[in-house]
Amino acid sequence: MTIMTYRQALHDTLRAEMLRDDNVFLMGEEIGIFEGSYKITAGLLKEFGEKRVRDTPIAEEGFAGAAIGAAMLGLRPVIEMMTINFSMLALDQIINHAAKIYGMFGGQASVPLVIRTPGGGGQQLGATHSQNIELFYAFVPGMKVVAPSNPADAKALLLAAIRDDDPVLFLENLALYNTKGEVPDDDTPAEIGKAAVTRPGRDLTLIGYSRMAHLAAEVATRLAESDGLDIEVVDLRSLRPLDRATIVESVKKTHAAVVLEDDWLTYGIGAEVAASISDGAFDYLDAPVRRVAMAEVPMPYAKPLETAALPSRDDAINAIRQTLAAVGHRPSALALGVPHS
Amino acid sequence: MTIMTYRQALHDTLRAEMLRDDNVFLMGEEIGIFEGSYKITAGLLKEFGEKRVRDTPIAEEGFAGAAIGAAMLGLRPVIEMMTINFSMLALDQIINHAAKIYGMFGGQASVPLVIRTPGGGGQQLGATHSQNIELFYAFVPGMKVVAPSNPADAKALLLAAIRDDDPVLFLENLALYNTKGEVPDDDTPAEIGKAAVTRPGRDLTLIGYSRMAHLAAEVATRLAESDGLDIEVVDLRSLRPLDRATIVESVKKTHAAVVLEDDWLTYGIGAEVAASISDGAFDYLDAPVRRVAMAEVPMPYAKPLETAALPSRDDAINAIRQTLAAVGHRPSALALGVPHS
Amino acid sequence: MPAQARRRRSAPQAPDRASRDREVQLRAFYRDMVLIRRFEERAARAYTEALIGGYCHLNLGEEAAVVGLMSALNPTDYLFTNYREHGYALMRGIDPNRVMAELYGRVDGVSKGWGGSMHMFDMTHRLLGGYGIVGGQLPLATGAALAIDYRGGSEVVMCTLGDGTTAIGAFHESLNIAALWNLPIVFVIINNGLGMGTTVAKASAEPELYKRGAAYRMESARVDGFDPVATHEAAAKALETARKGRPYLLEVVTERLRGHSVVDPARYRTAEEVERLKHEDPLQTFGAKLTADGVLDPDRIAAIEQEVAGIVTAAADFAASSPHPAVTTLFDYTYATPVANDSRRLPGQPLFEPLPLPAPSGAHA
Amino acid sequence: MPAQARRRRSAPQAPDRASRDREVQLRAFYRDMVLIRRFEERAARAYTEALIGGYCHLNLGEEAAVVGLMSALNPTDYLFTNYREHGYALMRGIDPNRVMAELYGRVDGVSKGWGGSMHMFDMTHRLLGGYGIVGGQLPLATGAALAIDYRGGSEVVMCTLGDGTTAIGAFHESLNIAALWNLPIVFVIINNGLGMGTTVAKASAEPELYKRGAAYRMESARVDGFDPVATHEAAAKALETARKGRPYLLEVVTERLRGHSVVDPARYRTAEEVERLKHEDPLQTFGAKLTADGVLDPDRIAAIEQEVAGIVTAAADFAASSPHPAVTTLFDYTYATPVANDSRRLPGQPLFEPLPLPAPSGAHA
Ligand SMILES: Cc1ncc(C[n+]2csc(CCOP(=O)(O)OP(=O)(O)O)c2C)c(N)n1
Ligand SMILES: Cc1ncc(C[n+]2csc(CCOP(=O)(O)OP(=O)(O)O)c2C)c(N)n1
Ligand SMILES: [Mg+2]
Ligand SMILES: [Mg+2]
Repeated sequence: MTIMTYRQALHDTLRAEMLRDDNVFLMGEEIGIFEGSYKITAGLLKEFGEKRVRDTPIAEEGFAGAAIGAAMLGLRPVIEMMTINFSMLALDQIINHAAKIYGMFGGQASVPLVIRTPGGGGQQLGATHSQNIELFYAFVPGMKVVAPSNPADAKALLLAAIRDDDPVLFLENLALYNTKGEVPDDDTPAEIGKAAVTRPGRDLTLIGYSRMAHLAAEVATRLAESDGLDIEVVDLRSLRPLDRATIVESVKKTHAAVVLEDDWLTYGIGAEVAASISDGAFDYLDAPVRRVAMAEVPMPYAKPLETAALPSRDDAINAIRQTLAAVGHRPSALALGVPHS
Repeated sequence: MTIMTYRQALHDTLRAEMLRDDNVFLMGEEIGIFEGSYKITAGLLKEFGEKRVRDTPIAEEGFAGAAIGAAMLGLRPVIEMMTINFSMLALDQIINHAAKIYGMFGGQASVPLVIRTPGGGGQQLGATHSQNIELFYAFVPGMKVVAPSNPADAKALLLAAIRDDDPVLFLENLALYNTKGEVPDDDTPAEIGKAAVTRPGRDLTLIGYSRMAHLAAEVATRLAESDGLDIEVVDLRSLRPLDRATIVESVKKTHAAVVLEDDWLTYGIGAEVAASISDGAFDYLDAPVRRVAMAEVPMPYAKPLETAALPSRDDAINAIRQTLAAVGHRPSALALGVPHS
Repeated sequence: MPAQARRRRSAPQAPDRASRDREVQLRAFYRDMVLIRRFEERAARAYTEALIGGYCHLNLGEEAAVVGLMSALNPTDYLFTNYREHGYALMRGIDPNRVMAELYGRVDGVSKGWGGSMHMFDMTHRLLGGYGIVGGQLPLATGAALAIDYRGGSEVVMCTLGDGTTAIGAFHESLNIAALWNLPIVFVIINNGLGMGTTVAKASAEPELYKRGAAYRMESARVDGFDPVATHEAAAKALETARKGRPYLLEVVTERLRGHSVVDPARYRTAEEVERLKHEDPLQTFGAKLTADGVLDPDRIAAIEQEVAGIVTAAADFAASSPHPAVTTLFDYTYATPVANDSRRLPGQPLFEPLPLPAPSGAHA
Repeated sequence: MPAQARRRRSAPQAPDRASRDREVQLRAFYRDMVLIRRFEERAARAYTEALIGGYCHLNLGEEAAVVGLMSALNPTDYLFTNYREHGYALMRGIDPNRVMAELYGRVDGVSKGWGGSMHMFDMTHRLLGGYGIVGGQLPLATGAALAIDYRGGSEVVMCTLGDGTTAIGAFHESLNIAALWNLPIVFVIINNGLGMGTTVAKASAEPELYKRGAAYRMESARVDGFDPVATHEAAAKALETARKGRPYLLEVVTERLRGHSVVDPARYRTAEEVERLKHEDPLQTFGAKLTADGVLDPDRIAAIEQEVAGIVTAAADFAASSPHPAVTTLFDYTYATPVANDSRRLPGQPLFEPLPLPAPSGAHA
């Protein structure tokens, strides 16, 4: 075990995989000389040279497609989309090509491609740079989508993604890059398609992924202290495939669920999670599944507006208390009425 | 009232709006000389000339963006994306620009744009040409998305879309173009954001949009005869905004719901519908909301595989019977075991 | 196998042998053009008989272009095309039976019936796909060239595209990247004068399409696509240049004799145009020339037609008798690496445990 | 208002008056360059003081280019830019107070605080937006030109973009459409030599970017962006051509004196480069030239600096005292046409009727 940041875990894993397999190489905008917009690839150009760490022109569709074509011939490109917002310009190559080639040609060529990209918000980047559109990829058969919430998962899921023969959208998060955690030293890949119960509990199931799984853990700990609540936290980790079994199993035990997500509520990732719970745990659920998500507006630049539009810790706490109140669970008096942020 | 096809209703409405307002003009690939891939714009080039009916190069991003820019200056472009699959190439212009410009600039410029495009499947067009990705637009604040299921709505919703000052994704369907229905002669626009109860009933709420609302009506009629069932049909008509009130109201009355959709199940449009029902009608629902959707695979070309992957009338019928059985409703003996298609 | 493929193996020759070989090659070109022509005509018929579905785009009028280009490739070179690729598949040496079976959507098709007319793929013959999204193949082909370069290989990628495709962003991004990185790739514009119904003049501000290479300092040229020999030579030069790491843009000027796809009556064409096309047929032109030069004669032509008719009929019979894919295979090609919780649900199946009534059969997640 | 704006109104003059007017114009150019320089320096400071957030890209080094280009526009012409647009906003005549207020995210900002540094917009001054998505402004600007053409107007659209942006698909699609349809638009490449850290040589296979106009038969030219007069003249010629319905591609060669954005230390720059840039500063160069020519002198320069310092300080004070947007306005700009069932829910609010516990305030769908 070593304690390191989410950023460090990504950097070290990329480096280790490049050392392990000559077919692994990196492509993206400003990942070389500039060392990456968020410095994940810092130092790798110097170490591996331009062949393995390729700065591309600003041409998302072109370089993503080039990575797909290279993957069809057996290379294992790991590309960086500077932020997930810009991946929209490569959507045709990713969805109409990377996700289709294996099936459309009857299984003759696979596309071992990893697309690393950060989602996020809360940095005052405005309407076009603050979107969380992992849904676009999670919706598409042929894609795999993973979303680590901590440094250990960042390593284990990146290992799995690079060694997988299908296109994997690897969702990172601007707000997580500097977060720290223990990371195992061995190279055991995680299993794509599996969620994790990161905290066992009996009162309510709190579900999240990426930054929101991180927040969920924090909120659960806090409510254990403040309200003596025993909350189970499920970190989805994989958005496609979605691990319904683990989610439903948990809710069958807790009888209540709250979903935290960084994207917009209507049609967001949480919609499928809530629908699946309401179906699979129909006879166990004591209150509606509550979703806490981003306000449905083009994200404003002004700080107070952005803050109001983003789901906060207090929003999560209120949602949990309201849900527990609805199922008849008694929160400690002390806990009532956390002001709305 | 006049009986006409869905295609005719679209054609006549485009023509009428162009005659009414000089600012309305059409752009798209092959809409002029070729008269449109699906002939919606047949004859309009001859009547209005190249200025009002503009054939574009094959450049979805370029011409969609040009339409947005023209709309910013007050024109009212109605563009055709040959199929919704190709709209992915224009996604950046539509989502990062058309849907953002009004908010991002503090309400200084609106984008009165209509994007007409057919979804569909079942034509053996293969993996890249058989997708239903209306979700990508329905998910985005700033967009409006409508999906008429019959000629009358095609007219009324197109009128509303053209006269609306926001970008509207107007979803058509390959399988509906030749369907016929009564169309009112007056020019009353529909109200965007409202669903319609197209058939009242007490036993179960059957929900769909576009082709699936059409199928829902057919199935409801059929089951009334075969099983003596009294099914209420809700046609969503608008995917963004989504009319939760009408849906939930219906389920509070029927206590059961089945959603029919042409897109993939996981994260599909039905997920939000099911989640909203499970929340808003929590105390009324007697069985889980059942979703009937496309199999989650890249659509194969071979007919038997495509047929198996697409939701059929029998799938809908079985889902309804199974749901009613779960709520304890007694279907007539005669009705059991419709073979699976 | 395409007749010209045999030619490739012939060793350096004495002058007299050489001129005989040349005649053999010319006849081979003609024979291959006939094969494409008759194959496409048969496909059109099968489509009207509802044995083929979806979109079906034919190479009618482009036979000389296809033959000239494909004969210049090494067997180890890679090919990416658009959706109008039946003739290319045949010329890469893929068994006509398997090409026809793909059109019929059968298990013996080159793409096992999953791709159809627009999506033929065969790794052994290095046809890396027909693609239905306009321009979609360009970034992919560029990436294949990148992989060759990455491994220091000597293969070249050829990527064909239509005239209408030069207007799309992927064209620009791909040519810029290929030139910037000196990749071994030849982009070939098959200029048949039309998108669907839109002319080059109405789609491209620079109608001399090959000149667009200048924006990338990419060597480029234009050649007569009705002349298989000229096309072959232009392609050979382009491939040689690309093999040295200098990408190349080749424009092949040809005609589309029928509609955009089998179902398009092409009403947008003027009477004069239709009339003109009657006399502009590469097969007729080239056949007449070879006959005049004494390379072909009515007997030889008859023999070729007979051989080809046999191949095409056999292909149709083979396709018709090949089985349809079984529904049980529906979930076989979503992922190359099996994954936990993959959805393998038919539309009629519930998300969770089936309810009392008879539930549909099939896999279950 | 920018000093050069005043000049625009001067009527035809007698020779002596003319030369005096010329001096006035040159001083006006210099003064406007100083205004941009000091405004950007103040913005950088405010960013470090956390009064400005998000991304903040400055025009430092591009002052001559901005002044030369903007002085050539008619007030009725339209401008689209990328996200590096503070100077352009000032030169279009937008009150510096409102530009700075936008950077601060306040209600008096040009975009009411919704856009920030990257997204300035003002319809009256015909700045139709800074855009944060690379290349995003090109199709929009092309469409604005289409609208002018549609209405038979005499305005022209100017659309600026960076050197790195010439690699993206939207560049190709937009220039092709503009040239094909003869739209009144001038595309201006601000070539400051770098994307973020990527040089033109590493991003473009044709490093002489203006030559890319050839792919669209579009007239094009390159000009020295350190010389506001030369830039003004080149822009005037381009606009005149575009006004006749012939789109134009102008490349303005300049430098980016600091990092890509305020937070970029630009470590990727070589020591020599950093050294060179110390002596390549358009403000110094142009100021020295005007001084040598007797158009400027220390007193005049001091006066200009003083005037500008007053403007910039006032702008910062105004911005700081302008109110933050109220949270109650969060749902005001999702749609221009109000619509039924629009979601106006804060993250803490439930989808349906609030539950017993104290529910958050705010709108409710
Ligand atoms: C991105 C995209 N846009 C539009 C289409 C519809 N479409 C199919 S073929 C075609 C015309 C292509 O013309 P060209 O590139 O000249 O190729 P040709 O058909 O002549 O071989 C169009 C517009 C598509 N398949 N993909
Ligand atoms: C589509 C897209 N890709 C990537 C980015 C990230 N990005 C912002 S600015 C920039 C460099 C642009 O360089 P250039 O066009 O030369 O403009 P300059 O910043 O020099 O003015 C990049 C890559 C973006 N904003 N949009
Ligand atoms: Mg063509
Ligand atoms: Mg630059």
